Formats: sequence, structure tokens, C-alpha cells
Amino acid sequence: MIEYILMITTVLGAIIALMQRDLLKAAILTGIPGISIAFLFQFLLAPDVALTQAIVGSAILPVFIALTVLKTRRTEEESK
Amino acid sequence: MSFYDIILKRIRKIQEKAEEEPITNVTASAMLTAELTLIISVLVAVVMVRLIHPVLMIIMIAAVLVIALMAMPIMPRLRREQNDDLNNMMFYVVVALGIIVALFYWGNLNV
Amino acid sequence: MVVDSQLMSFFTAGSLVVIGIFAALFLDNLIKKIIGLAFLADGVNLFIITMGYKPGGIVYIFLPDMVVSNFAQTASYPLPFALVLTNIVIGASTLAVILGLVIILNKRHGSLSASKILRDKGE
Amino acid sequence: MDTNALIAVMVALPIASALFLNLLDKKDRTIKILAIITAIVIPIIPLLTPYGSHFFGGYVPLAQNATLAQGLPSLITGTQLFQFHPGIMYVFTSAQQLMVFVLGLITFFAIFTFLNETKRPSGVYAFLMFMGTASVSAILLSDDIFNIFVFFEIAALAQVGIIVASGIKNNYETALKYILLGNIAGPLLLLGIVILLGVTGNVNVTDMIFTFKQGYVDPNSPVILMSLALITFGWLYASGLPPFHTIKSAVYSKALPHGAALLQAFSVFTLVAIGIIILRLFSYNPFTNIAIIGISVIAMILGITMAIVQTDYKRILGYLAVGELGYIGIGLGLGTAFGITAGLFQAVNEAIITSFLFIGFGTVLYKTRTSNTRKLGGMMYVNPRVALLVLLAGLAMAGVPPLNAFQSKLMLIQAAIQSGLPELGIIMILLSIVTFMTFMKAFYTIYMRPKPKELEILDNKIPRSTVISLVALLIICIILGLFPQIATNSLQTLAVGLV
Repeated sequence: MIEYILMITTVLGAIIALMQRDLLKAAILTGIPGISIAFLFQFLLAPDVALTQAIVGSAILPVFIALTVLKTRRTEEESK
Repeated sequence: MSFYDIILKRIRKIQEKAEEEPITNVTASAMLTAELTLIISVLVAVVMVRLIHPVLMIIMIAAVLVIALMAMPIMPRLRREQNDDLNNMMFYVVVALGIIVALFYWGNLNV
Repeated sequence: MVVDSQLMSFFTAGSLVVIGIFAALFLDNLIKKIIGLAFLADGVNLFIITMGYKPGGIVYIFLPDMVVSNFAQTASYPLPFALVLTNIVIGASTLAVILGLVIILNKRHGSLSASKILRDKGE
Repeated sequence: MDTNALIAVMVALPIASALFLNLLDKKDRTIKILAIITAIVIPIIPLLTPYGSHFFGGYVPLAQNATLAQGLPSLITGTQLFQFHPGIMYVFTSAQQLMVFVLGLITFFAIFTFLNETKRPSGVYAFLMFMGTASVSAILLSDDIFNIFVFFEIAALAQVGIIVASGIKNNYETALKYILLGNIAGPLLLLGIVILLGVTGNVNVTDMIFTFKQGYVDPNSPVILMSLALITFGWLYASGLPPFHTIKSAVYSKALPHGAALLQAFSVFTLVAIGIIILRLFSYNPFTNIAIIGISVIAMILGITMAIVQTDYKRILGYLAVGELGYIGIGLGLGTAFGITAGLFQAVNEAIITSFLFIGFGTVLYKTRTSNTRKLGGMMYVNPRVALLVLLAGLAMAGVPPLNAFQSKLMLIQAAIQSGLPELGIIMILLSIVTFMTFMKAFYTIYMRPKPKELEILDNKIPRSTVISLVALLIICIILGLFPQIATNSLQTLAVGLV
């Protein structure tokens, strides 16, 4: 049962992260699909890939993006 | 009005349209050459449809000719479409992906 | 189980790919585009892992007390997993390059909007 | 067991040298010496290497490993497991020899002009060039489709680096666009590859073909069609065929001339390598050839018509390079042995001629620091010898005898007529003429018309190394034009094997 919850959090987390207007929030929320996918990998019998994905997907990528947001600008500007 | 006059009129129209840039002989003739090259090579390429069916080829050539004459300054439009804007390029890339996938499925059923 | 979990996992991967392409195509902000592309790569990774999964199987690590023939029949297929490890690393490094370029471009233009800084320069 | 370590050296040497160059960023003399030595050695290795294959880690198929094969149960020896390739395999035949040699030669000329045109050669730039060469060589050699994907990504990153390092206006924007598009195309290519892996259980191209041929897998199943479409899409990105022709030509125009010469060689050889993989895997499907020809015709028409209306000469060359890719694609798509030979020969010629043109027009950029044809003129009086060389390069591109593209374009037209598609021949002749016209338009505005008053020509002399490179490239063009058998004989074996 747990895997279905993980799949739902993956998709919902991705959508919610893209819906944020605050870019820092969006960057941090990127970690939710990342960590859900890592757990999903564990469920799908790939524990070593799950370890890598847990580090890269839930820590490194959100931190990279968040650092970029801090170096550039916090909010999304009005388009056009 | 003869056929030649129609083409001449269209060419004058192209030259008017290209006025956003400083118009010289070179740019005007370049646009004209590109236009003619485009139409002729598309026409010749359409002749290859004869391998599928000869009648289809005739219909398609007629259609291409009519469309080309109706929308004759194609090149300025084509040039405006193929610009360096990321959104534009991304759009065409995704459209091309869709076309390729669809074509391969269609082609495997029909060729 | 009513629905096969492997099939659902494929659907999850597919929706991540679709979300990624949607974000890259329709969202204007560069950071959002990049997040979308990261989801696209995640979706592909999930697809690969799901492909190697064997329902009711075991992890592909051979422990000393296992029987070879039994292991060969029940273990999941490890080759896709090795590919995913490589792909995660490639994706992360590409993302770092993109973010570096974004920082430089933001310094020059003071904007993160793709339609402002990546438009046609008319040249 | 014919494991051949020199094949691996072809890829490993540029990578090792590149890493060293990256470390030695501030030491100018060391960089120059190391870069030039590596650049000389790279084209020599393929000439010395005997044909054969290399198995990384020594993982040969069981059938070739006498010690392991002894005493195996018939459960293994009787099945296909006995033949499969367990590790990454590089194949080196005469066609790969020629192509890796030409790629190495272009790398050498690019490095040679780069070291002499820039005052303070940066080690990082040389690092990127060597990295790109190594990855494209690996794409040419590898028989393992995932290995090709990895090097595809490395090559994309190296190309982005070469654009970023150029310092031309708006280069960062182009680099970002290129890598963003690459991040869509790359994962989709990987998706195509892993679908094949999932269906056949293997990433080795030879084994995949074996599974198709033996009927273990239904080659017409929709899943495989999806993977064919996705791999084709990745191929379009790597080689710059439409819809990627705008970004690819922008990439060429935003790199320095020697960088652009190298970048177009990368595109040409990636096109050939992945195109061959597609043909090997999917040639049972008649629509593959039709699709390749269709894409190539669109590339030719769009590339060359867009080249006419440009005003920046680097952009003109970029679009012409993309348009010329269509000729190679037509050769591959015809599917006959003669057609594929002609396409491969055209690929070799085009890589040489386009680098010739980029380096030649690079002298204009070197003297005037502008690439806008509207502001240029009268360069003929500045340096008539270089102007003559550039003119010869343009003639070569248009296919004037006795230069090399004449032979390959003639072969292509003959192949098209033999396959019952004379229309393709007509389009190719027509577009060759238009190519020449486009080139002459650029040549006239840059070299022959009177010099505009506001154009200032810098006082720096064109380095002798650039002229030497141009002359050497011209000599290669003439040799290949007079004796096309040198190239076609080595390409023919590969082409015959594909049919």
C-alpha cells in the first residue's frame, strides 16, 4: 500500500513545487518528489540507487536550486 | 492578368514587407532567391509521392502550387518563425517530437 | 491488489515526464523550467528502475547462503539500475552547469524570465 | 581473443590530456607544448591501430574465452548466452579508422590555430576541445548504446563549454538555450535506449540485432516503434537536423572560428555514428529509411534557404553546415551500399570543408572583430592569398571538380538515381547551386565590394599557422578529390555490412 502513497506524493509534490510563486519554496519542495522517488526505488528492489537518489534528489538538487535563487531573485516576475 | 504579372506583383509585395531592415539589392534578391528555392525544392520533393500513388501526386502538386501562390511571400514568415527565441524553439521541438512519434506509428501501419 | 504496482509506477514515471515537458514548455520562469527538467530526468530514472523490477522478487545482491538457481530466478534485473546511477550523476552535473549559466545571465539582465532574456536578439 | 588496447587509447588519451590541461591553467608554455603534442598524437593513433575490437575490463563473450568456456553446462553453451557481450565493446574497422583520423586532424588544426591566434591560450578551452573529441571518438567506436548516451551528454556539455568560452556577444544565452533543449532531448533519447534494453535485455547493439533476427522479440511491436522514434529524436538533437537547426546554427555562430570548425565536425560525426546505429537496428522497418530521407530533405531546404537570408556570415556558414548535413542523411537513408558509402564519404568531406570555411572566414573576424556582412567589405586587398583560399573552400563546398565534395555529391546523385529517386538528385543539384550562390554572396560582400568607410581593419597580422592550416586542408580536399578511392574503399566495408 505504501508504494501507492509514494507515487501520489511524487506526482502531487511535483505539481505543488511548480505551482509556487515563491521560488525558494519551489526549490525546497523539489525535495519532496526527490525523496519519494528514493523510497519508491527502495520498494522497487534497487536499494543502492535509492541511496544515491536520496542524497542527490532530496538534498543536492534542492540546495543547488535554492542557492541559485538566493543569488538571483526570490519571486517570480510577472510574465510580459 | 498573366502569370508573370502575378509573380511580379507578389515580388513587389515582398520588397515592401522587408522594409523593417535597410533594404538593399542584396537583401531583396536574397529573399527572392530563397523564396524560389523553397517553392521549387518543395515541388520537386512532392513529386516523390508518385511512389505511393500517381493521382495523389498530381493532387498534392496542384495543392502545393496553389498554396504557394496564395501565400507567396513565404520566406519572411518562415524566417520570423525560425528565430532564436527559446519558447519558440521549445515549442517546435515538442511539436516535432509528437510528429515523429505519430509518423512512426502511422508509417509502420501503412508503408 | 486491484492495480498492478509496476504498472502504476510506469504511470507515475509517465506523469513526471509529462509534467517536466509541460513545465519546460509553458512556464516562463527559468528556475521553474529547470525544476521541470529535473522532474523529466527523474521520471526517466523511475521508468528504468520500474523496468528492472520483478514483482515478488528479491534484491540483486548475492548473499553467501543463497542458492544460485533460485537467485537467478527471483532477483531483479540489475543492469538498468547501473544505468540509473550513471544518469543521476549526469543529470546533477548538467543541472549545476545550467544553474551557473542562469546566475550569470541574471547578473547581466536582472531577470529570470525566459521570454525576456532568451528572446530573439534579431541577429 | 582479439582485445586491442590501442582502441581504448584513442578515447583515453584525449581525456587524460584534457584533465592535465585543466590542472595547468596558468602555465602558458606547458599548455602549448602539451596541447600540441596531444593534437599531433590523436590523428596518428588510429593510423597505427590494427582493426579489431576492444572489450573493456577483458569481458569477452564466453564463446571467445577458452578458459571460462571449459566445462560449462550445455544449459549455457547451447543457448545465446554463450554469444552475448557482457561488457562495453569498442569496434574498430577501416571506416572508423578514417573517421576518427579525420576528426583528429580537424582537432589538430583547431588546436593549432587556437594556440597561435590567442595571446594567452587557456588550458580550460583546450580541455573542452579534447573532451569533445574524445567523446565523439567514443560515439564513433562504441558498440554499446548506453555508452553512446553517456558520451552524447559529455559532448553536449563540452560544446556548451566551447560556446561559453568564446566571449562573443550573447554567447551565454545561446549556451543556455542549447543545454535546455539538450535536457529535453537527452532524457528522451535515454528513454528510447532503455525501452530497447527492456525489450531485448541488452544494451549491446550487436546482441540487440541478434535478438531481433532470431525472433526472440517481435521487431514490429509498438514499444519498439516508440523507442525508434525517441532515438531518432535524440539523433536530431545531436546532429542539429530540424527542428534543432536554428539552435545548432546559433551555436556555430557563437563559437570562435576554430571552435566552430570543431563543433561542426562533432555534429557531422555524431550524425554518422548514431545514424549508423539506427540503420543497423531498425533497417528491417522500411519507414526508417523514408523518415531519414524526409528529415534530410527538410534539413537541406530549411538550412539553405535560411542561409540565404542571413546577414551574419558566421550564421550563414552555420545554416549552410546544417543544410549540408542533409546530403549525408540522404546517403544514409537511401539504404543501398553505394548510397551509404556516398553518404559517409560526404560526411568526411563535409567535416573537412566546413572547418576549412570556418577557419578561413575566421581570419576576417581576426582582422576586423565583426561578423556582420553589412559592415564589411574590401577584405580582398588586405590579404588576397587568404581570400583565394576561402574562395577555393567555397568552391569545394559547392562541389566543383577536382575538389572532394564533387566526388561525393556525384556519388550521392548516382545512388539516388539507382534507387529510383531521381527527384532527390535534382534537389541536391539545385541546392548545391544555391549553396554556391549563398557562399558567393557572402564572399562578395566581405571581400570584393568596396570597403565601407567606418570599417577599421586591425593591424594584427594573420598568424602563419592559420594559413598553414588552410593550405593543409586544401591539400586534403584536392587529394580526396583526385583519389576518392582512398576514402571510399575504407568506407565501403561498413556500408556493405549495413545493408
